Amino acid sequence: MEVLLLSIKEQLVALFPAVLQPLAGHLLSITPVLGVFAGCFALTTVLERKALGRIQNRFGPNRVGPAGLLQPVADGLKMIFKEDIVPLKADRTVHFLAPVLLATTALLVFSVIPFGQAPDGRHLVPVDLEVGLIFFFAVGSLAELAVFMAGWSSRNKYAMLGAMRAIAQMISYEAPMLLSVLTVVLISGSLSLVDIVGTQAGGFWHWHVLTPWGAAAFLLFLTAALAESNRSPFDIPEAESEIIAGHMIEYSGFKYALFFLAEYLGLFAMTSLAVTLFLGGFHPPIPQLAFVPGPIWFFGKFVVIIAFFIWIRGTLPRLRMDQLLQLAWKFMLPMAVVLLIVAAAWHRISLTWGPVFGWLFCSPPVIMAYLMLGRGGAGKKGGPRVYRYVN
Amino acid sequence: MAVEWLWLIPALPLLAAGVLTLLPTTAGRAASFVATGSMFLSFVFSGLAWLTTLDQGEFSRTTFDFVWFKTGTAALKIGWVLDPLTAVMLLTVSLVGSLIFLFSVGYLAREERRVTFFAHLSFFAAAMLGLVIANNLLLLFVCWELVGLASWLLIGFWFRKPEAAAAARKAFVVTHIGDMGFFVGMIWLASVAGTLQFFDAGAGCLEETVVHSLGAATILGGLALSTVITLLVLWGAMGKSGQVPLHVWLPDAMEGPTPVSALIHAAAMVAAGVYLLARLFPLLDAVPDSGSLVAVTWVGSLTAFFAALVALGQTDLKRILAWSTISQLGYMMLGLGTGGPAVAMFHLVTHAFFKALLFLGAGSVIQACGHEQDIRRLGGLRRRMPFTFGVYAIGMLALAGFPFLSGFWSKEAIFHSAQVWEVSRIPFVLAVAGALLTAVYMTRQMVYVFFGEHRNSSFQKSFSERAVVTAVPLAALACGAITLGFLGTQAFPLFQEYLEGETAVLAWGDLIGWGSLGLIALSTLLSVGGMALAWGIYRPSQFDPARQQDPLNRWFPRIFRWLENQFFLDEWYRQTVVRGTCLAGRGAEVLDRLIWGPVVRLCAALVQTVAWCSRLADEQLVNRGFDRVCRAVRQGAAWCSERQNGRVQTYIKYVGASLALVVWVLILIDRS
Amino acid sequence: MDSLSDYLLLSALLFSLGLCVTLVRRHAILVLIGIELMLNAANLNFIAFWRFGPNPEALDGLLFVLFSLAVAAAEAAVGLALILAVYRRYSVTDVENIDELKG
Amino acid sequence: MIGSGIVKGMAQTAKNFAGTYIAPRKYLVTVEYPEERLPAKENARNFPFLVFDGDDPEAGLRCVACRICEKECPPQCIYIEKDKEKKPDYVGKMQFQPSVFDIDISVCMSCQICVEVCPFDAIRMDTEFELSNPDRFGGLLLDKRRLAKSNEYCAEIHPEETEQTEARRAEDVRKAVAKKQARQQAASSD
Amino acid sequence: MSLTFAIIAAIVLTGAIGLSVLRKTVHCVLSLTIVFFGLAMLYIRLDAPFLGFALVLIYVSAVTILILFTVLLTRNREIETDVSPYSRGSIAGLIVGGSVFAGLIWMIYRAPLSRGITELESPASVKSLGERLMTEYVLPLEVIALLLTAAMIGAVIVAMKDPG
Repeated sequence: MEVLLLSIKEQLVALFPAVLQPLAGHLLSITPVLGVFAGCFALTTVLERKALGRIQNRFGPNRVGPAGLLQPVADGLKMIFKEDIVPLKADRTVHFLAPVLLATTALLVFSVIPFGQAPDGRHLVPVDLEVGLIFFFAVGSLAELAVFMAGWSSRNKYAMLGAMRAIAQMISYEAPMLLSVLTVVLISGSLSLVDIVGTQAGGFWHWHVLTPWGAAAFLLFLTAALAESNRSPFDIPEAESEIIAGHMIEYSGFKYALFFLAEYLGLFAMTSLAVTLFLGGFHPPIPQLAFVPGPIWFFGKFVVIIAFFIWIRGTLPRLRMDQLLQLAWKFMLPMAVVLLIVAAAWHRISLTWGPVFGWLFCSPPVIMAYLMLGRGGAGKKGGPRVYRYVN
Repeated sequence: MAVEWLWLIPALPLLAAGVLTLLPTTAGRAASFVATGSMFLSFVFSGLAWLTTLDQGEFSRTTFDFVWFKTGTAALKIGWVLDPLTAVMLLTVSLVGSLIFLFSVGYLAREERRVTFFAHLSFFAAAMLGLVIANNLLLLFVCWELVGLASWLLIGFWFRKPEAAAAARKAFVVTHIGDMGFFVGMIWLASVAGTLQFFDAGAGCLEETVVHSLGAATILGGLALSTVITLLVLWGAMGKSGQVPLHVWLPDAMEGPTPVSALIHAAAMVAAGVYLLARLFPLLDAVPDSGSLVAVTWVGSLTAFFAALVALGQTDLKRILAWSTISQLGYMMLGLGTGGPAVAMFHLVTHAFFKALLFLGAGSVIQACGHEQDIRRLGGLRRRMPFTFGVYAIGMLALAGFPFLSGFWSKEAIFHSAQVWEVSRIPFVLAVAGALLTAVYMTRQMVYVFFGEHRNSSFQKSFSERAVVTAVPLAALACGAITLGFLGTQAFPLFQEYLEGETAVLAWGDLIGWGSLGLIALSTLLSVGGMALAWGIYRPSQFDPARQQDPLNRWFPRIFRWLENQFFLDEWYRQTVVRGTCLAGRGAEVLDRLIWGPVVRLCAALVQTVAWCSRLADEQLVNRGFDRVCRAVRQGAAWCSERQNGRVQTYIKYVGASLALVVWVLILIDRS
Repeated sequence: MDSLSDYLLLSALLFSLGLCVTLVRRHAILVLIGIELMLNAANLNFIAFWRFGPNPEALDGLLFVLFSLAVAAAEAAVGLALILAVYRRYSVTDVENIDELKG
Repeated sequence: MIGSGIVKGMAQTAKNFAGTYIAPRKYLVTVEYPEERLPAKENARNFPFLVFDGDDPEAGLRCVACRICEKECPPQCIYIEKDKEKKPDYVGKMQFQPSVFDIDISVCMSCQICVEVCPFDAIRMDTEFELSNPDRFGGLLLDKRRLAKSNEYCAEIHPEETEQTEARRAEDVRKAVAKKQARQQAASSD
Repeated sequence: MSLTFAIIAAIVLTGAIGLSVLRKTVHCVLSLTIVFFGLAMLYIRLDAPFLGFALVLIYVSAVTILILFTVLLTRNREIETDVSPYSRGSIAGLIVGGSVFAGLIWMIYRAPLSRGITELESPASVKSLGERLMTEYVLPLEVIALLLTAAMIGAVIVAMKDPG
């Protein structure tokens, strides 16, 4: 399938005059990515609501279209037609720019993720950057700025508070995420995602997740990803009960939809990165299944993780702000550092004596660290809430 | 005793003086013991020092110098010298001094201020001994001045008597006129010779090189430098030894107690002048028959003759002896000028003994006769004081030059050298006349005092003539007067050789040689003839002092009046020198009032005007100008401090501006 | 292609703009931002010279700028902390009024 | 252990999720409202309605315009005007009847006080909640006619309560009749 | 002077000028981000992609947020609309800036710089960068680490509300 896609692209590019060809080339490679992920967005919104319903012993949306599958269309239409209210005192330009910036960053992030590889070695990736990962995080971290702009420009105390909380959360989770990703970089030796996926070729036993440090890093990365995209247990900014919709409070209509879109795209970006880094990207679990095209595998794993996220969202209650930060700085960061060390050790050991010994030597420190930090960290403090004044 | 320990000799009496000044006036007996003991101890040490000079054989001179103080590079060295001359002087001064101390213990037994007396006396002895041992003209001069001070203290001991105080002051002033000459000479010598050390390993001022250089240098018309310096020193010596122009203080110095007169006028102070010249003899002799030796001789002979004449006319017991001292000193100067230091020193030593004897004898006579000093009211003491008469007679005969006594030999030596002196014959003639007159006035005095009837009303037998403490010194001095003469006879000139450093050899031939035999005959003729002449004139049967005037007065009244009043020298001095200085003083005062006063006031006025102008200038120009500058600086500073206005941006502006400037400057430099 | 002088021109412009901002703006933080701008202009200069320099393989310029970035970040952090402290103390962020160290 | 709570929670939600598909009846609890409805609860109450016996709302109206409910109503949303003529009530006693009986259901807070104080069981709480209508003012002011509802409807929505009231009313009628009879006997007797 | 360079230069300059002109502080800070984006693009054009994205990562995400936080924390009581955004003596500042600029321009055009671009076979590969960083520049790396920690602690202490 990759070959098919690539050849289509070439033919289309050939249509354009020479001058525009590079531009056309890029555009052509971007459009499928956008289309697919926009579609995903629509699908996931409804699937998520249905899944949550099911988790809470109730139906999800099932009114619009068969089993509610047309719900996103409804939402979209609603969003488009809703009145776009801009507060009087709001800072118009910044107010307008915030969602735009957020959406663009969310989309930009997909440009470095490899979806597939044609047999002749050409990769199905919009831009094969040599420093792909740095690009990913650089652009990813723009979200904070956008959130701030949103929060600040709407001149609303709740918005401001929500923005501050969101930023604090995103910043404090960026560090552990970067470090966990670093372990993968340490092993694969390169920042380009294509290379990272390359190192995980072959069977699923090559995948990074199937290493002691890899598993732990994968879990860390997932929790950080959740926090980064302000979802599920970490969705304090949008905590309806506390500060209504956080920084998105003064947005309505299409801008709010954009925020929504950006949030989901951020989530997709994180999951796709998780897939490429830990689950072997577009590689089939066993080489024999190679006939199935790469993107299929990619999106398979992608869906699994999304389902996992939704599952998480359904079960876990929202964390308090201090618990949230505590978890980040006291548990995940040290854990990530330990993983880094373990990964280095693994790299040394597995090269010389093979994976078995690697597991033997590397897993105990990870578990030990987990237990140690667990006890000291959120575990104990995360206990029943102690009220200082009311007893 | 080595030369290093020489300083002990003067130090002991000085120590005694110090201790005595601290003692309470009641501790009289203890004071006398301390003083006499320290004197005898220094006499013992002098003996030891004299022994060291003997056993070193050939002419021995050892010096010990040390740096007194250092002024920058020049270091002032002083020290002491031990050579035959020093040894002789030490012996005579300390022996005669200790005998006089012993005598004064008895003599002043009832004096209530004995402690201070003995303190002054030991102080005088210390100064004198210090002077003798000095190897440096400066140290000598210092001791010389101390001796002058001590003499002032001692002469003026009974300061309540106005005459004594006046006499002390007179002595001090006159000796200091002499000292001025000595001082100028010393400084001149120091500036020329570069050092005041006598013997300093070849560089001393009495050593060959320096003496020769001084002799060679001539100033103002051919006079040798050494001659000029020695003339000045001579002037100092004349002051101290009481030679003619500066002798007026000596007769008046008799106001002090007799032991003082004895010590000062017999043994010590007067001898200092002769010792000084003897010490500086190499300088005097730097140029063959130099003017200074001629001057010394003339001064000596004139003084000898003149003093002898005046002594004839004196009626005071101690004044006669004073004038005889002056004449004998004249003889010493004559001996020094013609025969060199050995002759003078021999006479000095013998004179010290018999003159001390005479003075002490006179002292006991005065005390016995209730402090009566006028010979006309004394008399007939021969039987009343037989011991004193006997001793006094020995002294008189030695002084008069009775054959084979010490005075005869020393005088004969002087006549011999005077006769030989080729410059002129007159000094020899004066010396002979003097000797005759000496014999005459001494017998006159003997007759007045000891022969004839007793004219003294207050004679007290109670004075125990035989008190040991007074009799022993007299006896000792008497044997000294007799025996010392044989030290330096023509035949066996032990004393002279010892001084020159050769070994004495017994040569009877010299004694009976044609020249000397004549002299001996001459001197015996003079002394015996003089005595006979005087006996003839003054014999009691012929002349009764109580009723008749002095025979000389009767025969030559005008001449006798001149003699009695010492040729009116005092009055003449008073008219000329004293009046002159008063006149000069008043003139200076007038001059000062009329000329200097206005000049000073004029200067003051001038200075005031200048000050006024400078204040004006200061006020207008400097202050105002300076204030303006200050204000400008302050304003500038204020402007600068304003620049630091705390605002960050202005600072960055300055940085930026300077950056731009630097860039442009670099560009411009690059272009050129 | 664009030549070295274009980059230098741009960095010079940026630098002087940064300087103007620091000198002109009243708000303390904007002064700090002006400084950041100047710093980055210098970095741009470095990279330009590194790229057009004799041997780009040596990567010296690049590393240098990397380090200067780190330092600049640290400096910005401390600067902002200071401004915050000043604000807490004098409740003023206007550079004109922060002139306690007056001459 | 930090993760144990999460795992248990996840397991629970997974069970629910699966359960809804495997045994929807046990797990699925949603009542799809417009299509399915839950039977209204017996003593649910919304807004009051007037009860009338028989089939003629005007005649059978139990309300005798005694205005107790008007006075007692906390938000004062009941407005009654008494009618001149009288009509016999269920025991035959001649009672007034309201000419006007308006309830402003936008004001009514459905506290059921009027039902409790009504001596004649003339007013009951309705369970009808789909009352949305476009007219904010007139639409929500229900007059006597729209308020009146038959006793059968009342029995339908409040079965036990109506049963008791009917029993009590029957008892009253019986006693009234008995009393009438006694009075007649007395009248007849004396 | 290619087109893209002109565009990027334009972006950077608009950002910079916005920085100096805009009244609201937050707007200035945002224009600063624009400048940084432009710079990042320039770095990428100069074959230093790692640096470009590092710049974005460090500046846009971290420093700008920091600045924004500080701006918010120091919003002084009265709304700062009435006071002119320019400090006194700003004309002098402009003059100084202008003269510095003139000096630099003069320097650039006179200096013999016109060297062409030297071909670089591969953009600064991160691997080689890593190697050099770890071998030759390890000391500066350590020092920078120390400096950053010190600065961080310092900043925290300075800005901390005293617990009293």
